[in-house]
Amino acid sequence: MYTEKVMELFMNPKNAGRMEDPDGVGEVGNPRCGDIMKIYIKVKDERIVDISFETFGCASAIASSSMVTEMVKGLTLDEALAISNKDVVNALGGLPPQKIHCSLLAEEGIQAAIEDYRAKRKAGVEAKA
Amino acid sequence: MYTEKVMELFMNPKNAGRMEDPDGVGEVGNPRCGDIMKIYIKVKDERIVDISFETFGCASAIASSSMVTEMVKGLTLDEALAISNKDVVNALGGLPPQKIHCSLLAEEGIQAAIEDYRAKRKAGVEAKA
Amino acid sequence: MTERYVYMDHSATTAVDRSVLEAMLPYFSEEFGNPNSLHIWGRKARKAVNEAREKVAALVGADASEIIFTGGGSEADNLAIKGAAFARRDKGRHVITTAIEHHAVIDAFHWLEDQGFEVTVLPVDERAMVGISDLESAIRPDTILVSMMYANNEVGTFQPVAEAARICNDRGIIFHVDGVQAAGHIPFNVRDMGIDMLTMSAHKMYGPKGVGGLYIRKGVKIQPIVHGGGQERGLRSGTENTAGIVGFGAAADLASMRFTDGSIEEEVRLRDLLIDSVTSSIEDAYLTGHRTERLPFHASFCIGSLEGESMLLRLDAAGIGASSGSACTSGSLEPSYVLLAMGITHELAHGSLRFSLGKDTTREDIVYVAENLKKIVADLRALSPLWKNRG
Amino acid sequence: MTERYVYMDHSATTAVDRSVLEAMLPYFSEEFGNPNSLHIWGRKARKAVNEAREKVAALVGADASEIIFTGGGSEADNLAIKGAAFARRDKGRHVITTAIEHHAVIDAFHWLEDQGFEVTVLPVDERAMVGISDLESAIRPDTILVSMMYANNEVGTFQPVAEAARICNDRGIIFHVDGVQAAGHIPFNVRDMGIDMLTMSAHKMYGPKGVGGLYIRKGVKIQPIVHGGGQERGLRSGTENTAGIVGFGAAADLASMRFTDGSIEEEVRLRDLLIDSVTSSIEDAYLTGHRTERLPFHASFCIGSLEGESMLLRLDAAGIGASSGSACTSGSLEPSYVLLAMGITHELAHGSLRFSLGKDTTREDIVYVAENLKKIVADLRALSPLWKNRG
Ligand SMILES: Cc1ncc(COP(=O)(O)O)c(C=O)c1O
Ligand SMILES: Cc1ncc(COP(=O)(O)O)c(C=O)c1O
Repeated sequence: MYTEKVMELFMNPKNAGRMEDPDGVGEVGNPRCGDIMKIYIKVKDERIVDISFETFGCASAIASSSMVTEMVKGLTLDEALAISNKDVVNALGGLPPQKIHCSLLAEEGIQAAIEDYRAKRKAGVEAKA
Repeated sequence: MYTEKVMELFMNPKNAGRMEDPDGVGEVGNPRCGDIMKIYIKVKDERIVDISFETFGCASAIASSSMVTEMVKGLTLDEALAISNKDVVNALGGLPPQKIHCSLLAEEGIQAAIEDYRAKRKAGVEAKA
Repeated sequence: MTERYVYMDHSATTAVDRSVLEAMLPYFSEEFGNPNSLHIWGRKARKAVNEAREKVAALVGADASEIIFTGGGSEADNLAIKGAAFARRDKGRHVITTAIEHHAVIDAFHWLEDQGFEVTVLPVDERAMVGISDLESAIRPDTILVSMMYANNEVGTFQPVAEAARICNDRGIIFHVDGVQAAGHIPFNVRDMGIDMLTMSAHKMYGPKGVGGLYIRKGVKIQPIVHGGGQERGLRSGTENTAGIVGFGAAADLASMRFTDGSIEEEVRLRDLLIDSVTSSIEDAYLTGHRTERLPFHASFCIGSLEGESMLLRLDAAGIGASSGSACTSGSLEPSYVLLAMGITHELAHGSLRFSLGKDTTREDIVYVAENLKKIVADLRALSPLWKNRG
Repeated sequence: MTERYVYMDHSATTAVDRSVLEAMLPYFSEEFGNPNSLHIWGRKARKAVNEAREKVAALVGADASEIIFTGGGSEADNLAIKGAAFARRDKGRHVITTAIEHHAVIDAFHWLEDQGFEVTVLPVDERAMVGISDLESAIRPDTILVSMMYANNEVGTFQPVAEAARICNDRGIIFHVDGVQAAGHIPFNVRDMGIDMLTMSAHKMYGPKGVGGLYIRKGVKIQPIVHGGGQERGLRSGTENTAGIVGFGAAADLASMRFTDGSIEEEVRLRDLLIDSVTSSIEDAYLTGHRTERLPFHASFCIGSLEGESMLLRLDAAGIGASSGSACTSGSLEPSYVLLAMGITHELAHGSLRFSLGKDTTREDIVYVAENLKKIVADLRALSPLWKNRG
């Protein structure tokens, strides 16, 4: 059912766990639906320098989280925003049709974290101003 | 499906075959229904001294024919007429429900042969008179 | 008791081939998982079912996604016919079949009649073949389904399935074929022929009993008759009979092999030897069904002045397994409706006999059967009041 | 990869017992006859089917003439429900079932709804038990059929079947029981309990897949869903799955033996050990279903802050086969309707896990599962944004 890559990342997820003092946090999904993805980022010079995730969900949700965090680590925020769920699916070697929504969560999780970071920064700049 | 007795008589029927110059012949059944029984008797002093049958039909029809001819051989005509299909079934150790009609044919075959004999004798007596 | 055992009733059922049984064996006690389970036991079972589906599909030129497994040929017939009729009942309520279908088809149509469908039953000629012009004239604007068997189980005759398919395809009518006797015994391709649904049964082709297959052409919609867990694309719910399905796959493989190694041609030679022996050496013995357009393994007869069951039981005593459409074997008073539909008289129809050869049938078997039959017929005719040439 | 394999998914399916397979083996390639054939091959097969019928009947206290073999449990459920409803539709069109039935039952009722029947679905309490008073108040003068499972497949709870039967018996309502999980695992007597129809499935009791049984009390009339040759008293046409049926018979024998040799009691001990280990050693882990009124081999849980599929796959990697009612295992977004019907929240229901023990499960297996589960839960909770006690 799952590709080897999905299983590998599910069994040994990269960038897993909570982050202390993140610059941005994105949380997407809904416990009612059985999927929550929380992405933590640290940003320096508009670039994601550190990232981690916490995920409540199935194997493909965990693997997608792991994959997307690896993919965007080191990218600029704009580059990271350009990563689509399709890119995640491809990097995973494919997902079963009914699991595509997990990759969508991954895409949305990154977006939410970046938005959070930008909102905070804006608020910070405004506060300083 | 069939008792041993039925199979034994079917494989080795007694009193089988046409009889030359019978005193009475009874034919019952219908080729359309797949069953014809023809009973030949020789009668002496109101007693069945010889009997044979020809049967077109299934194993139980053949076994019933064989059985009924053995049962009535040596009986008086009235005794033979008293043999019922139940007696034949019992002597065979039973018949499957859908085969009971074969034993009925056997009973009717004997009756028809005796009737034929009596009709002929009556005609003979009348002709002589 | 008997010197020899010769099974010649392969139209009734076949022995599971050793290679088929070998393929099945691991799936009972070792790889026993439920194909719907996520864990390794389940995944192995799912893989086995998928592979079997590929093989069955390949046998008839279908795609694996077009094959549904059922609990037998009868169930597949019922599913195809009731399922397609119900799925299309808004389009029309007229359905067509033939006078010589298997009971699984006929009775499914009777049931449709009870549910408000109108059924036309096509007649057959004296060799059990449906006339294409009869089909054409039976079709109405509200006809939604035609079901016609590939080859008849009692008399072996092939139907003009390809022509019938073309006619149905042209008119947008779903065309179902009961291929239980033909599949695995002669090569054909459902796609080339334009068949919309095809019924198969594993136990008629050296596979296990209790597993059937239904080919449903992509795009054809049917309703299930067994609802539930959604297995088999929702068309046949229930935990898959993994071992049985694997056996069906192996049987399909075996059948495919037999199409190319000369087996079928040899079967035809033996069949013809039996037909010729019986009709030439036994007076008043007639082949039933078509002489050439018939199943390669199938030889059926009517023997004058005799009743089928009595011949069967004598053959059985000689170690020979055969069958008959006689009334006495069915428990009814009417002999085979197939033979009557062909215009054979009741009297003669009572004397029907079917020998169906198998992949292991030998020339010696044929000789043994023909000789024994000859003797048995003579013995029984000596008892028959209908037999003319006595004494 | 893993040090050990522990299959704990016997509610999904069981391995065919070696003694069962031994009993089946002759009926594939040697005694392969069609039970409907007159000859010796057929008669031997018929005898085998009859003997198996006796054994299955004996398992539940029925008469052999009251047992029908089908192509599985789902088919038997469909046959019972649709068959009884259609046979009695002149008497009324109201039918009753419960919120936690297997899909084979639920979907058969949905189909009846499409055919113009009115369906009442009884609720269950937080331990998945139906209230007898709810049944009583749901019954109407036009109620013709009630279907209630003996024990639930997801949470193991027994239903008050005997009381429900009495209520239905008193009112002349046909009472069907889906006994697929219970039959062969706990002793009971259909006649004493007043059950009118009982569904069984061989593969849930160490028999083969693809064979089901339906007990139909003498006098209860139902319509077939598979029409045809008239096998199984006309209620399930199709060549009998001889080997499968023989296997079912052998499995029934085995089950009967296990009722008296202390096996069931040991199963209960191991089940309770697992329940106690999991609920005591893992925080926020809850037993689902009834604590005592449950299948002897069945332990089901909800694990807070986690999702079922992820636990299943980790367990699988540790060689442990289990199952879950999680949405992700069913391909839908909704978690198990059974758990939701019990009032469990969506969030918690996503974390469901089922361990179903088997006759060969050992104390070591239980310990292995409990230890691995504990570790897996901790690992996954470290990833879970819902888990509170982190760091
Ligand atoms: C309660 C219940 N009913 C019915 C079924 C269906 O049985 P089968 O898989 O044999 O079709 C199952 C198992 O899948 C079950 O657990
Ligand atoms: C032409 C035909 N259709 C359908 C069937 C039914 O198949 P099964 O016995 O697998 O139910 C048979 C054989 O019995 C058959 O010969």
